[in-house]
Amino acid sequence: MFAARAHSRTLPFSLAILAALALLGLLPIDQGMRYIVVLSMAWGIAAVGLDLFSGYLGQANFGQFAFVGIGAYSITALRSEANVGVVPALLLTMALTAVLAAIVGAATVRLQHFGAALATFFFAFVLFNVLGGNTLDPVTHSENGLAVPPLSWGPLDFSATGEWLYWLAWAMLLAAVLVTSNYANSRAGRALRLIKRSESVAGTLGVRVRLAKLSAFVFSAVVAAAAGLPLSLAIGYLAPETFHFSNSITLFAMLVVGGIGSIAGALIGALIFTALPQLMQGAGAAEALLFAVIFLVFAIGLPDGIFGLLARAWQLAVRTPPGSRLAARRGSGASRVHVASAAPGPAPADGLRGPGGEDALVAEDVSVVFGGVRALDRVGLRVRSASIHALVGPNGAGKTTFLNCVSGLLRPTAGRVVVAGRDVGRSPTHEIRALGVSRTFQNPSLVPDLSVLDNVMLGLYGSHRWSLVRDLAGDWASRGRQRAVGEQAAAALEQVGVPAARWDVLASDLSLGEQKVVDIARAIAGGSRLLLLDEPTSGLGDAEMGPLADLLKRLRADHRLSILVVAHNIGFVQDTSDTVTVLDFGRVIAEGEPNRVIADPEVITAYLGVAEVGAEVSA
Amino acid sequence: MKRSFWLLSTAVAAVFVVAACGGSGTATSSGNGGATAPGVTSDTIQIGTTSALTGNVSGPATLTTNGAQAVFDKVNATGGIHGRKLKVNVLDDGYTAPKAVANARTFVDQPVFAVFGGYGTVPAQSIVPILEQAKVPYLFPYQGNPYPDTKYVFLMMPLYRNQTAAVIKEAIQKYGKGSVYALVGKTADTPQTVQVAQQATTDAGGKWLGYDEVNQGTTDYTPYVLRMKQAHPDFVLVSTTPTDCARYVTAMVAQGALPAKRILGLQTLATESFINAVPSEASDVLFAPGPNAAPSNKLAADCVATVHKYSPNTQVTMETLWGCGTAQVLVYALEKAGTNLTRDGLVKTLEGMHQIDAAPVLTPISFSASNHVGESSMYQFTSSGKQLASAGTMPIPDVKT
Amino acid sequence: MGLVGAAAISGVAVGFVYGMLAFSIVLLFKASGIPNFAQGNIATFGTFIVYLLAARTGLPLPVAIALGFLGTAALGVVIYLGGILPRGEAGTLNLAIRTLAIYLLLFAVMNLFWGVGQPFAFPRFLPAASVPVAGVSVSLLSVVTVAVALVLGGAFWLLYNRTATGLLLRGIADRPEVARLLGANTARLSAMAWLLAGLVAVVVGLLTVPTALLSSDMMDSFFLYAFTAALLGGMTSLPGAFVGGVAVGVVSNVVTVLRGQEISILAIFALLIAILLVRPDGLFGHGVVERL
Amino acid sequence: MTGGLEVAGLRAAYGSAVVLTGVDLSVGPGEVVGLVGRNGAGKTTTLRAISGTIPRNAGGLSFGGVSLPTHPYRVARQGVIHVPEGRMVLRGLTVEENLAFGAAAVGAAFGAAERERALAWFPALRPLMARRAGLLSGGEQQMLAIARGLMARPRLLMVDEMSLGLAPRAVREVLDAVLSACREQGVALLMVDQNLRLLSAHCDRLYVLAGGATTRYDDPAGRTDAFWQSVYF
Repeated sequence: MFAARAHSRTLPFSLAILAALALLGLLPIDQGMRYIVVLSMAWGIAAVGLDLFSGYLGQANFGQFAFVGIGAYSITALRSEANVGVVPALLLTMALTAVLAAIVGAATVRLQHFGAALATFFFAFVLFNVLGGNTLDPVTHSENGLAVPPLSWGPLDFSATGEWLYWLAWAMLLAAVLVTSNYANSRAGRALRLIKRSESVAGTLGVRVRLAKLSAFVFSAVVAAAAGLPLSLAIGYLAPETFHFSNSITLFAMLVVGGIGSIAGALIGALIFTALPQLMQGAGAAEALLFAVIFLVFAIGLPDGIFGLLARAWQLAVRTPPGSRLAARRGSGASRVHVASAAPGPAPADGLRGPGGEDALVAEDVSVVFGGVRALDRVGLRVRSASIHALVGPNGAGKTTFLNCVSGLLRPTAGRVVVAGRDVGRSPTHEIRALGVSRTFQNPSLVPDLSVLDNVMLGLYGSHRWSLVRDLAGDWASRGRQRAVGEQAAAALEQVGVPAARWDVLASDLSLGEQKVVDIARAIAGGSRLLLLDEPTSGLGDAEMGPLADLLKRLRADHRLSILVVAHNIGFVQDTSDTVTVLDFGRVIAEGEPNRVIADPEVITAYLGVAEVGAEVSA
Repeated sequence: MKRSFWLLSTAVAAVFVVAACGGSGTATSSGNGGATAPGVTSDTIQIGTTSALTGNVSGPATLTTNGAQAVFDKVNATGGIHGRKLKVNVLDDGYTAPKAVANARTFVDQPVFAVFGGYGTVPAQSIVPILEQAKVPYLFPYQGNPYPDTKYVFLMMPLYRNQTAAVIKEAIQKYGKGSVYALVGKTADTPQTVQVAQQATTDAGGKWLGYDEVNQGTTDYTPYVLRMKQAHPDFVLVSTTPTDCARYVTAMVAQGALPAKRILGLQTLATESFINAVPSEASDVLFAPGPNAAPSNKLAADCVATVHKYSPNTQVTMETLWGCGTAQVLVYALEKAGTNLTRDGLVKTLEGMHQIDAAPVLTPISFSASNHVGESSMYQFTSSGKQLASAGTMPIPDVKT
Repeated sequence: MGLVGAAAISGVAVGFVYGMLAFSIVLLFKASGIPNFAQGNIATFGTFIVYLLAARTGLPLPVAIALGFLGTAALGVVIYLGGILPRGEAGTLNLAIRTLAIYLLLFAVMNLFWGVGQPFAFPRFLPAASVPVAGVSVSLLSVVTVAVALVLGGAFWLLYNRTATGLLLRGIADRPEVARLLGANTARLSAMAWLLAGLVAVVVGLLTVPTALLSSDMMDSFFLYAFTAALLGGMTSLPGAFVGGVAVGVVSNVVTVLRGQEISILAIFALLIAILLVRPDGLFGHGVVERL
Repeated sequence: MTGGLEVAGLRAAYGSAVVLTGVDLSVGPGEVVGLVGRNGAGKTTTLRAISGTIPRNAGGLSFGGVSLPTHPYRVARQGVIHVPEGRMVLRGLTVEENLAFGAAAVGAAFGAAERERALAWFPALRPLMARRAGLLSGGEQQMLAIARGLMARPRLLMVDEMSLGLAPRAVREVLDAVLSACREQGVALLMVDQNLRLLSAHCDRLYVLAGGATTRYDDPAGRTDAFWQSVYF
């Protein structure tokens, strides 16, 4: 994934730039200058769209300008050949692009590592050839190029010479920035950043990873296609060379230099690097060299780009406490979420709570075989409701493998895993999550550039009916839903005892102990019946282990939560768990009360190892 | 914290605006001093040229621009035109539409009296509407696409489709009847070119074998050569960019698939860069029309001397002479248009030219209200031992399609 | 010998050019785990060096070619030391993006300094004869290309399988941190890999320029076909690169003859997507090094 | 004790979390020393700090009287070879190529003699020489990793979690092979492992890591299980 950190809440900065562009539009600048700024704004629309896919989702796309080409040609062909009005042409084009992007995207999002980069790069090469080829000749007139009919609507002349085109481009750029910002800062946007951090964690929190990736790809493609309208009107004539595949590299470079993952950065990059070459007007090659050098320097030394520099400088200038970065609280931050009196226990996920006696988890003869190695060998285990059950054993005994089976990350080769009366052995992760089974991870993959509250809200990803359209409409549309989720997240943070002052802090600024606690809050947010903890104590000093033990006991006592904790520290197990299962080489070698089990010689041997093979063991 | 944040944003906005104004300041240079026409002052005539100084056609484009500049320097050195010096603002468009359009807009704003020269179809096609609307004369770009209903656009070389018909008729007359196969690049009016070629072949009693269309930047031309070889043509017509023509012909030699009689081409093949790029077996069977005489031809002597004197490190090739010739025509027209120079006056002067030898290196030039293509005949080119030779001329009648 | 057969044979010939460029891409990937998007332009740059020495300064061609090798090898090392090594732990995607920047940089340099007068005809070093092979007259250049490819492939196979350096080069891409723990100087080895890739690039450039004519964007479409070939071969298998190259060459030429070039490009694109979906490790590779 | 590994006051951290607050340990030439401690106490971090894989915040480290460089490959060339946790075999290479890699990395020879010596220590590897290392079982990979380490002519071999995922019998085999190989080559051995009893039976000295610091126990064999249980749990 692309290493650079994404930024939240950068809309004020983008709006400032748009305000500047508006001011510039009012000034009596001449036609040449006006044309340059319109061109820059068109590139800005494409760059902002791409930033969602490459900045927030962290996926490479070296062929994005092909969609601008598709947009420009399709709108112009519809208007000139089929003399369709401009608005229907734009909408039809965006629909067409969405379908095409869905097809190409379906393949691209499945590709690993740089497969996506290469596939999109080749797609742009293919499009360049198709535009110049003869299959689409009747539409694109291939090399002859396609003249763009001038656009006017009543008295407003949107053609290249009129000044209204400037405002059309500005309005579309404003729309693109708003919609993309909403997407990036919405629940769907946060899910993208979680996928960028770790796809498996996203899966366990109920995110349909491939669908999320595809919707981001289609969204950025549609925005790019929309950029085709102002671009085609400005240039007035479309030729395949205008959409040469190297433009896609230039577009991606603008993102890297402007500041990827911040929307405002993409805007800065696009505006500077479209206007600069035109203004320099010198020999084209010299300015191309300068651009390439700047791109390389930023890719190596400043992956956060110009926006990153500005953000850091701003942070130094104002010396805000290191915790709350530029992410000025704007909407759904802590201040807005008034903490209702802490609802007793994690709000029950619509009554999934089992009656007292029934078991939260029953595992019967669960076996897992990895290429000849029996990681789990007929493991049986029972977690009574509202109890803490520890799963212990030496390294490599199969503890995490068992957790993966219960949480759906791994499908057991044999045996049954029963949760709330249902065998979930075969169910996908988000279905198991919906049953109220939540888990944490050995290293708590929180999204580093999201605040604590935003991270915990991600835990509620699967629990509410959400739609992408409402996300795009922005906070006001999903205000009600946003506040409800905010409150549930706050309630979870309350329970695990994270002070409200820390809710705005970026996850990257938390200590390891704090991260583990937030990870638990994320797991239990939105109601959880069975909490699976994967070595919560690993990496913690003794000082931090005490409070964690108290937290688990409090969750069990006050909120009747059933917990299965994988742990190493025998002391921690004795202190917290009601019952223990000891695993060694994938087999259960002991079960029952912690103190009794720990005294069992076979357990000691498993832990302390054996001096001589088969030697008689002295107590 | 929030209030001061907005402070930063507006500060950045202000900086951006100032920078932009500064930028725009330079773009609008001095307007026209109270002279007779935009771009003309008491002692200067401002001309604009947008040409592909970078990109994959930068070679020929730069040579045409330098050739013309030599003529303008000579005119300025010998007193200018009616006492006015010719100032040329040359901007690079890298053979891409967006840059060409930007340059055209700059010329309209500057303003320039007229736009002269330039290389290639794409830039020309993209700026004709802008210049026509701004009533700025656009004179003699190096390309053969028709712009029928334009008042301010004047072309020099005969249109591609007319060249195609003429070269086939002339070749069959000169080398005897035979079959014709064509390779056509996706240039401007590809469909017409093919139709015209087919018609010309049958009219001259030849046999039309078919054609292939190819995109620019093809890596390997062997498949196309194999298709052509199967047809065993006497003549092969090649009509695409110089680079792709050279690659196709080189592949023909490699596959031993040279045509029985001649390789025919348009003006792009009658250039040194093409002759040097292909094996001599191929260049020796070349037959193509050229808009201007070869450097070795005595008609080119005046231009060769001008270029050597005023642009010494510019190599004298077909493209250089084209630049020189078209510049001489411009100078001739400006002088004839008299002292109170207006754009419409220049148009009227040009349209009044009939069979004028304004530039010895070109063929006689005539324009009229209905015909804005200067040349109606071209030089016949063959090559032997990598030396271009122009022997006689051939008429290029207008083909009605 | 039908048209399709002739196209197939010519496809094999050009396939070996794609194969060698793919080979240099795989060579770098095996040693440093980076997909080098600038490999095509490095080949063009090397060819420019030879052209300028031979055509402009009049050096005899063999001397110019030798200096060309030297220059491109040095270019490869400079690119590694200047562009890849600093903050080298930034992840394969960031490194891939840097190679894109280097692609643009080399392209701009070539245009700025040697842009005027392109495309240049490269001085002829092979007679333009051709050898009839099953009815198709294959150019001497293609025969030489195949020969050079086989010799080069053999030499590198020996280097990789019979020498300690070769073994080190193959090993460091899988787990560089383990290689360091055993005493391997991974920086020096990666620099060597970039040097070798530069040498192979010049060979590819010299074998392409006679037909493709020397211009800044000479290798653009070659590069994309070569990358597809490398992936078809599995990105980690040296012989696989050649097999992939020939496959891409044959498919593209045959489809071009039958349906025209546009459809052939679409066919190769479909082939690429199919490989990446069905067998991300390509045909010959094993676990593609996951360093993202 | 010159000639061996001297570590004094070693501090190391991951980001803001300080793991080692002050580790002192020494391994004389030819000695066998064990480093034990609860899971997460920082055993692996200690080896990583010594081999230079992670930066050392503070502390003096020397081997054979010469201070240890910071680059891992220079530490290796000074004779300190670290067989990392999780074995880390080079999956793309065959077993024989992994062994050859160990020698080539430090520029040592790998001929028939070295090959036979490796197979003498680990006979189980003999039938697997041509197999791709990624396909070996856990135990086989562990043997290969150690054999590969020995091919690099170490003067001190540091082995991290040798018994991880190995059946008790396999642990014995591997440990016996390592001990005899080291004794035969005069190589000192520093072992990090869970298998407390095994280590106390074979190590000259044990260091227990807790709270980021080490406590030294000179006579490990004499200690009772109850003692270790109290220290360990």
